[in-house]
Amino acid sequence: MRVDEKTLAEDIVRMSGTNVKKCMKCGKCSATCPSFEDMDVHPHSFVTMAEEGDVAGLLKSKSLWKCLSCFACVERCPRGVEPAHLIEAVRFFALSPQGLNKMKPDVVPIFLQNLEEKGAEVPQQLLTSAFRKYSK
Amino acid sequence: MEFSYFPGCTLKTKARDLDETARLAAEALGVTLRELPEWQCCGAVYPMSREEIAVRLSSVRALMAARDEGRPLLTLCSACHHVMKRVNHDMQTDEGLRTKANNYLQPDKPYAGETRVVHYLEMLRDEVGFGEVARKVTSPFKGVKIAAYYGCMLLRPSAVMRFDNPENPSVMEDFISAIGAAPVRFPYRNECCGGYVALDDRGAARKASRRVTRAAAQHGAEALITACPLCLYNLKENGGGEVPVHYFTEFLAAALGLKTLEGGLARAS
Amino acid sequence: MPAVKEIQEKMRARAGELLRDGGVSMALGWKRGEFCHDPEPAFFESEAELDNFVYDGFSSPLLSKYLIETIRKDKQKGEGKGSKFLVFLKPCDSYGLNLLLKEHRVERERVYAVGVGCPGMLDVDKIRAAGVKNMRSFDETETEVTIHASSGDKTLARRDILLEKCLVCKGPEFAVQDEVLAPGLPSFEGGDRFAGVTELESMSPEERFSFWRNELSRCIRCNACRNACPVCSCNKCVFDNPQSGVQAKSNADSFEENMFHIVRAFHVAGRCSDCGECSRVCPQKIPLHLLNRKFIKDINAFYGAFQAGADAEARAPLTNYEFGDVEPGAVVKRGGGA
Amino acid sequence: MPINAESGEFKPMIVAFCCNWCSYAGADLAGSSRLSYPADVKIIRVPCSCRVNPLFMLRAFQRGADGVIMCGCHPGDCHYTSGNYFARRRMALLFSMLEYLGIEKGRVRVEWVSAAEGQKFAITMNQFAETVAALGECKRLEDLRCQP
Amino acid sequence: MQRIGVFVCWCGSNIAATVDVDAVAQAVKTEPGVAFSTNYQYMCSEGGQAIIRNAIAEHKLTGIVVCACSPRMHEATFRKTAATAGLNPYMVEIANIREQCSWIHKDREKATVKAIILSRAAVAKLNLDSPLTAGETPVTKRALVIGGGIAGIQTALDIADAGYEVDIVEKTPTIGGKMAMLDKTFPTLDCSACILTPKMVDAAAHEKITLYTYSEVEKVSGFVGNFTVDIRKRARSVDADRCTGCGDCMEKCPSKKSKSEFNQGLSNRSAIYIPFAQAIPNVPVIDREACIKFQTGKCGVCQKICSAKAVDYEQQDEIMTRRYGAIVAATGFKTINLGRFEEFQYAQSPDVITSLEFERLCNAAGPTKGKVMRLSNHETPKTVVFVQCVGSRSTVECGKTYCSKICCMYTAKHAMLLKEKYPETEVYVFYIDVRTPGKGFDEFYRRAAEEYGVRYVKGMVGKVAEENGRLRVQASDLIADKQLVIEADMVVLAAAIEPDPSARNLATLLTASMDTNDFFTEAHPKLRPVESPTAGVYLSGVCQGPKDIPDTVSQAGAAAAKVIGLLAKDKLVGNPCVAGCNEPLCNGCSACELVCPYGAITYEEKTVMDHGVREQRRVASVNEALCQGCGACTVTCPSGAMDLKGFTNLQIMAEVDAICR
Repeated sequence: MRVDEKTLAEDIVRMSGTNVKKCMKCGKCSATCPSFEDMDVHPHSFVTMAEEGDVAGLLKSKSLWKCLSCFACVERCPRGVEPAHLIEAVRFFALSPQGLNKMKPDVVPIFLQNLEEKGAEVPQQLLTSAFRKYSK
Repeated sequence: MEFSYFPGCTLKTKARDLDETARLAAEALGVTLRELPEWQCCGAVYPMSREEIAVRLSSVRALMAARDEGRPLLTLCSACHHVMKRVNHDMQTDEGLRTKANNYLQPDKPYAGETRVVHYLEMLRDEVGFGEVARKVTSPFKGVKIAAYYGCMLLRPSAVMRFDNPENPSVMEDFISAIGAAPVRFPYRNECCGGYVALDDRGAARKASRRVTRAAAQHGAEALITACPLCLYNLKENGGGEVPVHYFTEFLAAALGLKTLEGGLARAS
Repeated sequence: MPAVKEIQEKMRARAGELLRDGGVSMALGWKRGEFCHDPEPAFFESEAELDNFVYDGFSSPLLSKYLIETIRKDKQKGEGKGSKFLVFLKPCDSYGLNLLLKEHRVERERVYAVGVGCPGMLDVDKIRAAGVKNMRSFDETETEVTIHASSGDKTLARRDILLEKCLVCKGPEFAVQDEVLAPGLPSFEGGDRFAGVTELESMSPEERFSFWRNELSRCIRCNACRNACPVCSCNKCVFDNPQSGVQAKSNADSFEENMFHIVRAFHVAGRCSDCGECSRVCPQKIPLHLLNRKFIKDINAFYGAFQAGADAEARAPLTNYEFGDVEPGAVVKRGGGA
Repeated sequence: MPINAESGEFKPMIVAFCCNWCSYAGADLAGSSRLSYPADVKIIRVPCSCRVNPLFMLRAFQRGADGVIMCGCHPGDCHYTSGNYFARRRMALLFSMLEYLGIEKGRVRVEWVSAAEGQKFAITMNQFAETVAALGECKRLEDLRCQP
Repeated sequence: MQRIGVFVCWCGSNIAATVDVDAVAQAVKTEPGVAFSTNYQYMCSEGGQAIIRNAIAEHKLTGIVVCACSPRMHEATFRKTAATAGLNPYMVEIANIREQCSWIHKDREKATVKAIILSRAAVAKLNLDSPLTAGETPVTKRALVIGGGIAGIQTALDIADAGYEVDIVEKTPTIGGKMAMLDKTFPTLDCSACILTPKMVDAAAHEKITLYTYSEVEKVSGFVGNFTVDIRKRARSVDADRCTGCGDCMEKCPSKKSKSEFNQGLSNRSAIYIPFAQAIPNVPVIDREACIKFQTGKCGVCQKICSAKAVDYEQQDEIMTRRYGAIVAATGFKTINLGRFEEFQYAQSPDVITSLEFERLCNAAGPTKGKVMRLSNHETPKTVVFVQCVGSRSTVECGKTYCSKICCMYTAKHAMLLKEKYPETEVYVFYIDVRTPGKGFDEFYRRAAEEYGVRYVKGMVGKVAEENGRLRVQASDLIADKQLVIEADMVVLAAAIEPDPSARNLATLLTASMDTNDFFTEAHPKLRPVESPTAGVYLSGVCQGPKDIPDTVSQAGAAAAKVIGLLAKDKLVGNPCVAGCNEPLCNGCSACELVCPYGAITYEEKTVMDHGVREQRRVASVNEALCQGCGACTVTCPSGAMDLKGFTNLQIMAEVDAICR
């Protein structure tokens, strides 16, 4: 592990405000996660990887974009660890550098168009949340 | 009973029904909602990182405005409620965040989370009382089986939200009983609908929403109610259309005889 | 309503009656002192002695405390067993007697307590401050006092020359009595007795410190405060006791001035009825009541309102507790009872 | 006043009254856990916090102490059932009075420390010593005779 | 003037490494009263004690100061040493230069200076010491055991077998406790009732044991050897002497809708009831809340039917005051409320049950006669999921931070029992860790996995949902890094256990301390595990911490041994450090009487000599047998008449002076 990676891992953990040392590896977060099947790295591994400083693994994981922020893992963790907060913090780092936004404004009309064809009513809330989650 | 009212972005556009029926019902129940004069977006999602100050500021402004008006702040959309309540909690408990937010906003009187954030359902339960709601109902939905969909935002994390028992909530079921209908409890009422991921990964949202609607249907629900425009969208658009989905306020306004329920649900009475 | 002189005569007559055939072997009252404004506590054993009896606007000294010694001596004589002693009480004096009874310093059956209405006691310093020199005699009513002095006659409003304690009078009720003469005199109650304490509390610590340093440094350890206090009645005061480890009969230094007054105030905390005698008798005019009232104010704030001597049953605050009592740290943080 | 004052650095003199059953045991636990606190703190063992006479605290100040702290069992846990409740009232009134006289409020403290709270004991003593050190020498309650 | 010897201990290097012990010994030489000083490697060793004894003789010492470890460690040792050398044992003071000096300071100079000051303070105190003699108090040779579960029963039997009277107070109508509810016990799988009921019968039949069921302790006063306890015997509404236990009343009782506490609410009972068939005493009790007679006045069937005329609606609670030498707390446990763990649907699905409920279902004497069935449809479950650590090891609200200790083993037992009864059943156990430290425990667990084919999955269940009449269990398999979804018919939750709620109040009555989880605190976690820090109060069973039956029984026996050790003494040597009244100084004000927690102070008229004058005065008098030496009276006394031996005003002030010198 490189030194700067270790610092980055520490930064991520600090930003998330969660104490990864409290994790007792019970797996309840992964047991409760509704997006488990779509994830390559699962919530409990997120905690372990953050603890071990494996930032690269976290940053390139697909899971980063699969968390629904439903807080089920946060609510049900018996030790008060907050895997969702951790995932969000990693995401923050993934998006921070310029031009790395996962979603750009020019896609919005496409969304609206595609969905509108089916008579959909995309609420503002969805657009705003998605942009807040996918871009900085 | 007077509240400062924060409608939020969607209630002024795609979720006008929610706003309109909520206002009508509130008036009929003797609750005065005073819309905050200059509200801005709540931020839509709660910033989980403790470093993000700017995205909390619009919520703090609304909270502070309510404080200055001397009233509790009433919310309706689940996401708005979630963000307001949590940012308010940050302002109460996180000294670093509090200092930074106040430094940005430079208010006359620093804000430290004095405002009480109340969700419309909490208002019905704790201020008006479901007994009173039931008394005012003129067109009860007798025999109609309604399932309540809570979603995530109202309940979790319970340590901050303090909304209801996060795993076995009852406020919406009590509401359903109050309007004369039969509540249907189903296990996925507090599981995610797919949320914002619907935009990026429709498949994921479909999977999540279908699980909810299917379970509701299986337990015999004739309708689903929710407080959240995004939940409503997902359950409707991605949920397979098995069960009609409405805002709970639509049912409330209809039961109080203020506005007929759009989509016209057959009433047993 | 009877004039003060009439009350005096009533008292004299009643004392005579009781001494003659009321089963009272001695009466405790006031007699004229060296000047017209300093009547002193006195024992009257016969009707004849009552000629010197005085009750007027200067009859401030408390009498009850003398009962301790009187009864003790009576017991030592071994004769007159069971004899009773008459004591006159102004309403506020009755709290002091009640404390002595409660603390078993005086036996109830040895006392015949006669309550008398009080017109409000006068402050000779205030009279002097009004320009009166060499006061010879005076006439008083409930509202006015006319003073005859070498500086000429002067009539002053009674309220303007009352003792501090009378401006915050506890009211005309008696906490204990066997009979009451001349009840129902109006009292001057209604003042905020904690105003002085509150004012000090609002000062900065430095100001408070210099205030008290200035006041207490004048102490000459004459023990007048101790002698006047109805609850400071120990057989032997710790400051007089060589075995106590804190014996100090005079103030060798500034600390001991502090120490004496802090300890004295602490020893009477929860027992002080706020009679104000300590300040009145202090020849150096140290406002000692401000120490006692601080404790009273704190006690009221921390543990609920309490008037020492109001009844003989209630537990004193320092011999009582509750689980949820305020923590000393919290007290210090918020600056006492302020 | 410190014995080795010549170093120039102010070392406060602190007296700690500890009840035998909880706080003294807590201090022992701090010791056996090797949790350090300044050597300026000297402990006097008393059976119960209710044995601490305000006189003793004043005495300490008289003899040159810069801070006095009293530790006892937590409310509800007194070995003698109720001793700490009485102590609590006495100290609340005494501290308020000292503050009223203009004595710096950081110089006196009460802390409830159980036999299991070695860490709390050490933290408390460190904090208290720091507070007292910041206040400097206790001049307002001095005894001239005790000055060198 | 005293002749004091100062003995500075090195404690090997514990003290000597940080404190210059020789400098300490030298420095105190010039202190007033010091006649001799020395230092030695281990003062508490035989060699060290010999040095002390010799010095006492050689230098005619009147008192000794030992500068060593905490007095809580060796004060008693050195007092004995002094006594063997002919000194009064209370002419000993300890300067704590280890725990409160050498162990916490690193700077040798600072530590040495502090050690000297602490030693001086001890010398200053000793200069004012006077010989003390401890008083003696007689011991009431009877013990009280609070709680009638296996812990209480075992403790009572052991004490009674040693020949002492024991009373058991049990708040429910029968003794037996939780163990009576169990089916089989691990790791031997023998029947719980078969091993418990004989003990219950023994307890009831023992001539030295008195049972007070349906009773509670209401007030406790006194101290070790001499407790006075008020016991409230709640009205049973049935005369125990007349009742024959025929059970007719229960059969005829028209109110049959109350939940059976014994069956964990899985069955109903009548308003007049005996909790279970083997209950002791076999006397019914009327639940007045459920009884129609008590609620409406109209019924009285049980009284009419009772041929023994035992039913008595007028019966009142009875308060008995009894004296005891020792008290044992054996209040046991309950399972926690699962209201905040609803992701498992406990309140929402009848097929989600707790382990204790499962125990009742398994039990042949239980509500289903031992048939394990789904409560929703009374069918035998085909797939059963056991979830471990529900509420245990949890830092969230309503959870318990500790390990409940018994769940891993009873779950293995349940899994095996299930497999034995219904071999076709699929059984899953979701665990975080399997904890099996005990004789034969791991072998037992492995048998479940290896021989019975129970599927142990490392991971937690995240959500249980009712779907199509079955339970969809969503869990993680951490080893496979998979999310498992199991269609189950029954989910069994290993709910955390917590102390019985009655323990909190009892702790207050006994002035026994509790930890943050409301378990009773032991006097020492390793060396005095069955004693409470409050003398004369002992701990038995789960009220001290989670325990299984073997642990409980051994601790119960240990508590009994301690009680027997106490009751075997005719007299207890008291603490000589008691309060005393200096009569000439006493004002007779009664303040001290008000603050004394032991009622040790009374007032009497006495002849007092004061300055050569003899007079009758009202003065305080201390009952030295009752006084425990707290000192509350000494500070309350304004005149300083009350003082505490061993901690006199002058002594404490001398210490202050020595420290502040």
